[in-house]
Amino acid sequence: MSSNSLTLAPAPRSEAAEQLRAEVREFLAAELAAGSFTTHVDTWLSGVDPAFSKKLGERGWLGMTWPKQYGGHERSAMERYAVTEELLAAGAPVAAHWIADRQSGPNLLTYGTEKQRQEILPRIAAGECFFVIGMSEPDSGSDLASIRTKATRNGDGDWVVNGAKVWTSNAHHSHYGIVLVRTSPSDSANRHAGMSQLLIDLSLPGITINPIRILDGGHHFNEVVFEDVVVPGDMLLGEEGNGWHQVTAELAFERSGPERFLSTYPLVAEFGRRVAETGDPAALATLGRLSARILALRQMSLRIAAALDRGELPNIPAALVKDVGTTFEADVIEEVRRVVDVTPSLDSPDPLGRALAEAQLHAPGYTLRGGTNEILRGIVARGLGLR
Amino acid sequence: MSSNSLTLAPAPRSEAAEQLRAEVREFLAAELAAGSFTTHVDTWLSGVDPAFSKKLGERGWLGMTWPKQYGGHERSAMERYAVTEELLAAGAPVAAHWIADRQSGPNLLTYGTEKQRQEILPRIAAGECFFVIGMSEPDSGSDLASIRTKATRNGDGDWVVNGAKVWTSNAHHSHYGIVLVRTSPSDSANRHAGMSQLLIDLSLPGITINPIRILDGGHHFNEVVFEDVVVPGDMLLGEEGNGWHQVTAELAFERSGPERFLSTYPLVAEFGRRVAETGDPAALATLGRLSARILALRQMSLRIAAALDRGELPNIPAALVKDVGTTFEADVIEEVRRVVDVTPSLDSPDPLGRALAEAQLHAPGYTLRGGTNEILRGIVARGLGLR
Amino acid sequence: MSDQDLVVETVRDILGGFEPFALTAERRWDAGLWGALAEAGLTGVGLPEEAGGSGGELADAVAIVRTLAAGAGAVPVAEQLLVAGPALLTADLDLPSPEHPTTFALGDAVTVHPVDNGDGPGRFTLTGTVPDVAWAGVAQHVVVLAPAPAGIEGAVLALVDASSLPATDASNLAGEPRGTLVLDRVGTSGALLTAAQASELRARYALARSVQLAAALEQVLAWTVQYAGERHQFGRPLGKFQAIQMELAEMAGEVTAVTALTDAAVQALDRGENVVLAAAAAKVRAGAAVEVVARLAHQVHGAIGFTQEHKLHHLTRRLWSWRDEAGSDLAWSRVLGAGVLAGGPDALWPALTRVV
Amino acid sequence: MSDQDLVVETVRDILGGFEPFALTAERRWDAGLWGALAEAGLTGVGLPEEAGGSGGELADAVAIVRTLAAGAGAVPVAEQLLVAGPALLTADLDLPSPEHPTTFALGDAVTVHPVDNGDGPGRFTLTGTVPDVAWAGVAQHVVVLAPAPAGIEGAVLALVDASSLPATDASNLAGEPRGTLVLDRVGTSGALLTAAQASELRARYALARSVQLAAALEQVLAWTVQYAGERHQFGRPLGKFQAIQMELAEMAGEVTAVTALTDAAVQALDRGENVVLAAAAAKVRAGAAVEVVARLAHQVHGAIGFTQEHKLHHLTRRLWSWRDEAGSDLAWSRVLGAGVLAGGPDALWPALTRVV
Repeated sequence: MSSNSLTLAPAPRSEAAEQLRAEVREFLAAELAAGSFTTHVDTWLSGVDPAFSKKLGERGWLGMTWPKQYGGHERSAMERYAVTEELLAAGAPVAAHWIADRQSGPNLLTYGTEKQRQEILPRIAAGECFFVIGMSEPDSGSDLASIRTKATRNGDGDWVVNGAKVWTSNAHHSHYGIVLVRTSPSDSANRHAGMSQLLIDLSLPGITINPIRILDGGHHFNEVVFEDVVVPGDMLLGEEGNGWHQVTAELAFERSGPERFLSTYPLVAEFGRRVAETGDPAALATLGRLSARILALRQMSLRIAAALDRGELPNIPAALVKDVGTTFEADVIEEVRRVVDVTPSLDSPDPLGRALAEAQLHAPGYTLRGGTNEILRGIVARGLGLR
Repeated sequence: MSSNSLTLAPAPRSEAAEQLRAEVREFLAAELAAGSFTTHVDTWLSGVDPAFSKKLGERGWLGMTWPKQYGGHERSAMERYAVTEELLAAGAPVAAHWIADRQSGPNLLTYGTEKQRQEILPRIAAGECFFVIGMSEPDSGSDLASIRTKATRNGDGDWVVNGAKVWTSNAHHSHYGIVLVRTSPSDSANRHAGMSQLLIDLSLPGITINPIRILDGGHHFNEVVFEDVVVPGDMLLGEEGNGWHQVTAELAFERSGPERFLSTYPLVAEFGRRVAETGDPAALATLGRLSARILALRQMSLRIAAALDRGELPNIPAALVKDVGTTFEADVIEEVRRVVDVTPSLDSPDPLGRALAEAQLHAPGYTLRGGTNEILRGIVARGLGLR
Repeated sequence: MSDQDLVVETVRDILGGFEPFALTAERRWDAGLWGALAEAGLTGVGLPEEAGGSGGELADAVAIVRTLAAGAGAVPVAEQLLVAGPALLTADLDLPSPEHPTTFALGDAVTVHPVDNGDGPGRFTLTGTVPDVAWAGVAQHVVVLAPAPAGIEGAVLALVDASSLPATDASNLAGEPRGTLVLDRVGTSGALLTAAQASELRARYALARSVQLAAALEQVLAWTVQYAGERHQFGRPLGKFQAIQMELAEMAGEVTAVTALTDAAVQALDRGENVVLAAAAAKVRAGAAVEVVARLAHQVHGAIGFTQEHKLHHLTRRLWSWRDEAGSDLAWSRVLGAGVLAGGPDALWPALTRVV
Repeated sequence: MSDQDLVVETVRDILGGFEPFALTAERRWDAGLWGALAEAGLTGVGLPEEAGGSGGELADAVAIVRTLAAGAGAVPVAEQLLVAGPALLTADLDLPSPEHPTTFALGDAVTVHPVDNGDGPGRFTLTGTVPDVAWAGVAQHVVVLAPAPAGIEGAVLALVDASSLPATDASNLAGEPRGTLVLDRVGTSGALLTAAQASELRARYALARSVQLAAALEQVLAWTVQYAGERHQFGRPLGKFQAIQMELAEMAGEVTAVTALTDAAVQALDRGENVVLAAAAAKVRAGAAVEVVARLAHQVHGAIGFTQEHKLHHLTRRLWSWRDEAGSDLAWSRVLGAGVLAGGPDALWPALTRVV
């Protein structure tokens, strides 16, 4: 294939990952049986349960790929893949730690100071420290270069931050934010210059966290407002002015994981139960089609995990996983409706009706969060050499 | 609804149309029984049968809406709609006269000289005179303003035409072409200026008709090459330099008819027969979904026929019919395959397999001919006020 | 200005005084809006004056339902004007006062016993549960369509006084009440209907939802077009991006298709034709459009449209619910598929041309 | 350079001497290409030398099949290297010379009678019709998988000498021969297979088509990207239009998904695992991609891509055919759906993680 930038080598088999998978599955079955959680759709956004996160930390299932000196477990990305996938498939409450474990930790590992790493990473790995990402702003939309949150040095060498970030998932349960700020004025010749990342303790004075409720009334997102927030000078993450590059480097982590196609898996699972019960041939075929799509997405995502293990940062294949995967997440709803007569309602006595309702009410988010699919397709087009 | 340019009044019921419909249906049943034609997919492109066209002319089913003085029948567009729809649904061989009856005749009525009207229109209405439209050129694609076929006046006041037109449907069976030519050099400030329409007798010296075979080997399209073709000066159609406007005015005729959603109806009919036989519930549901789409398209198209009867030229709603309709034509294939295990082959002993093969092999054309769907959607966006 | 334009303007004026809000267990409907509509006589439009209604045409009633649907009015007007009222008229039963909301429900699992076998509208007792009752707990009366007593053909239409009956407080995705009514030997007035009449009422119910869907789809398109024209990204309005234009045009195609078909089905109803297949087609086509229109509307609006503060969800959540109410897409697809084949395997086309 | 790269380069060199052409009743395959491949020993790759093959790995055979599929080579290499050859090895039957094409066919309606009940590969007579035989009239031998004789479990794999048998000259949408073989008490060598072995062979056949589909899909994407970069409209390359970029990215997503899954299924086969569900998934996923990729490729290419002179149809017509061969999308979807539920209603996820 001529478009080499999209093509990754197949993922090798990892026996270690499969063994780990079995352990996680056993743990989850026990937790479910004990009633410590109930399965829901899209729990990596909405399933906040710090106690559950702590349990995962105790078992060594957070910070898995990080060096042991920072509380990590020096496992492979393939092994981490197996763990995260099992948690999502079970609809377990993983939202509290998700961003910290997926993205902020790796970010700190790459760009953090030794002090930051030593202080924070072990707490993330223990499931005791949660993060938000501050990127979007009320007026920025998909155009991140247009952000206006500003950080200026004061006389003490500290940063004074003013502005507001939106769509910060679970900021009201989090300890830190990694916030993209403008540290020098915007330059129309290079729109991506002059931005930096700051590591901000969310308990600092001047920070207000306002809920942004989504259409079903759920409170997962927030607006985080910064008013003359004084952030210690050593909380600059990475290089001043290098924020755009650093943000971009995170994307392979952010866009390639199984959470980009398994958000609605609990609906598939309920559908499977229904099909097993009725044996309807059309529904069986639909289950087959959905399964084939999941299986392909798993291989796409696994290839990226394997590439991360090789030290690569395959951003374009990651954009493809998110584009194809999030499209799938919403399609599940239509595929199920096509063959099962079920009324979606959160109050439904039928678990399939409840799962359908949860999936539907969260559906607008799948293809928006982490970069809209239009943006992602532009990135893929660039990867194909078209712009 | 605020986007008024898309909205048309509902079509009134036409008892005359329904009565005519019954007559056409009876005629078609008799012809089918007599073996004068067999049903095929996409016959308005590929079903050339001058004898059949003549029969329609004899029955008054061509040139239906035109004044009687030109051989027309002064029927409504709603009545014409019923006739064309019945012919398409039966998969009858209507390609020979289709363009002349749909588009060139109305074009002549609006822009032709009295002599042209008197000479040509009655022959079209009799099913004895066929037309091609010469618009696209090898390098123009969707960008019609970039055409290069040139007509210059010679000393006698005649036009000398040089250039080539492609995608001229059935030029090898046709008598005339209405050809868009450049009569003054292109002007980058007004790319649509300087074009005119010429009415060209295809038997003139200097005209070569070369087949363009499509992927299944079928010969429906041609390249028509003009080498120093001398066209009498009075064969200018309409106004010199007004070609772009004239071409645009045809679009409501070209894009709104039932041929924009019934090209694959014979496949739907075969599918219906299969469903009636098996009673498979999933296939019944699919037939219901396809039926609902056809029924909506009929109403969209009928509204335009009614608007034409009111003297309007609703180009934007016509673009919508073509966009939604041609998408449907191809979707039929996937919908059928989803519920019936059938192998598409022109040699299939199963009529459903043959219809599927015909529909599939013609599929790329549906959303390309008469303006690609990307172009159409741009037109609709303009209608919505977006550009 | 047509009669309907006048009606629409009146309803819009009233709606202007009542902002749509998120329905909750505490605030299950817009009682104020209902009161204002009732006061203006709009809750009896299309029902004859001699039966206690406000008179007017079907087209007027449809115009009211459309306007309220587009405005996310949380009131049982579609049910009352387009289904329950006409159903009672069909059955020759007395209409409750249009000032108090009456809804309609399919009681397929209800057992009906006749109390009075005399001529005219009789008395029946009803036992069983009626699921998915629109505006349960809000509507004072529920017109229940139930199977006829054992041994009798057809169906029974019964007028249940729901004011003293318990209803579960379940709701649809938009928070509109969709509770279950539990009937335990409840005495009602009622009448026998033929199977054909019963089918027509089911179709009316589906068509009512289609009318609401069509109106809401149009409104969602209009909001999205407006937003795309106003919102700037990367230095220009969203609507200048070709990808967004393609999405809006796709939405427009869906909306136009739904409107054309739904209007035709309403006109067929107005002509007194059997609209079972027309309603089925309208419901199926509208349901298919919901997926495209709601998805693309949210996609174009971006994250802001996904927030509870934004108006968009008042309609998208209704769209997602309504498409599966009054008979799902799937159920009506099967009805339509079977219906167009009823004349035999070679008569599909004639059947299609007869639907509307 | 890996072994497979070398193989690919060799096949490409050979392909370079043979332009793809429209298959007709007169010219049903590319005998010249086959001859050149056979001469280079490439028609026996992946089959052990001691059995008369050329040796090499499954990966080599797959690389050859992929390259020929992307090049629209009209030769029965996928059937011979990936299905018929391995099937004969499974059944412990002798391989015909790889120089003469051998194909594979599902003879579900064939009646098999044993002639010899002794040990080892036996003799059978076959009666019945075998539809959709790939390369019928071209292949000298057809390996037929048929139900075992009455009263015996499993299936029979029979090696039919087709050189003297009549075959109808039906073809698929690409013109590739897909005739029906009529067997009238034809004596063959054959062997009994278990039902599991028979399922594995069906899966191999489906996987062979998936490999071809994956390769052709990749090639169609590459051609389309190239065309969009070169073709100008309205003064700039097509690929600069956002609508075209969206379409190409969608194609890329489909192609990447198919490749990832098909490669994984091939690797599972190479590890000796049961690949029935993996092959089913690969075939279903590839079939779904065909619709998107072929549609958008033609849409981007515009009318020129729809002409017989253009190379695009050599692959799009094959895509449209292959997706329904060796078991349709629908049939394999059902197999996969039933397969992932085989462990019970609560074991879907574990089943999914076991497929590949």
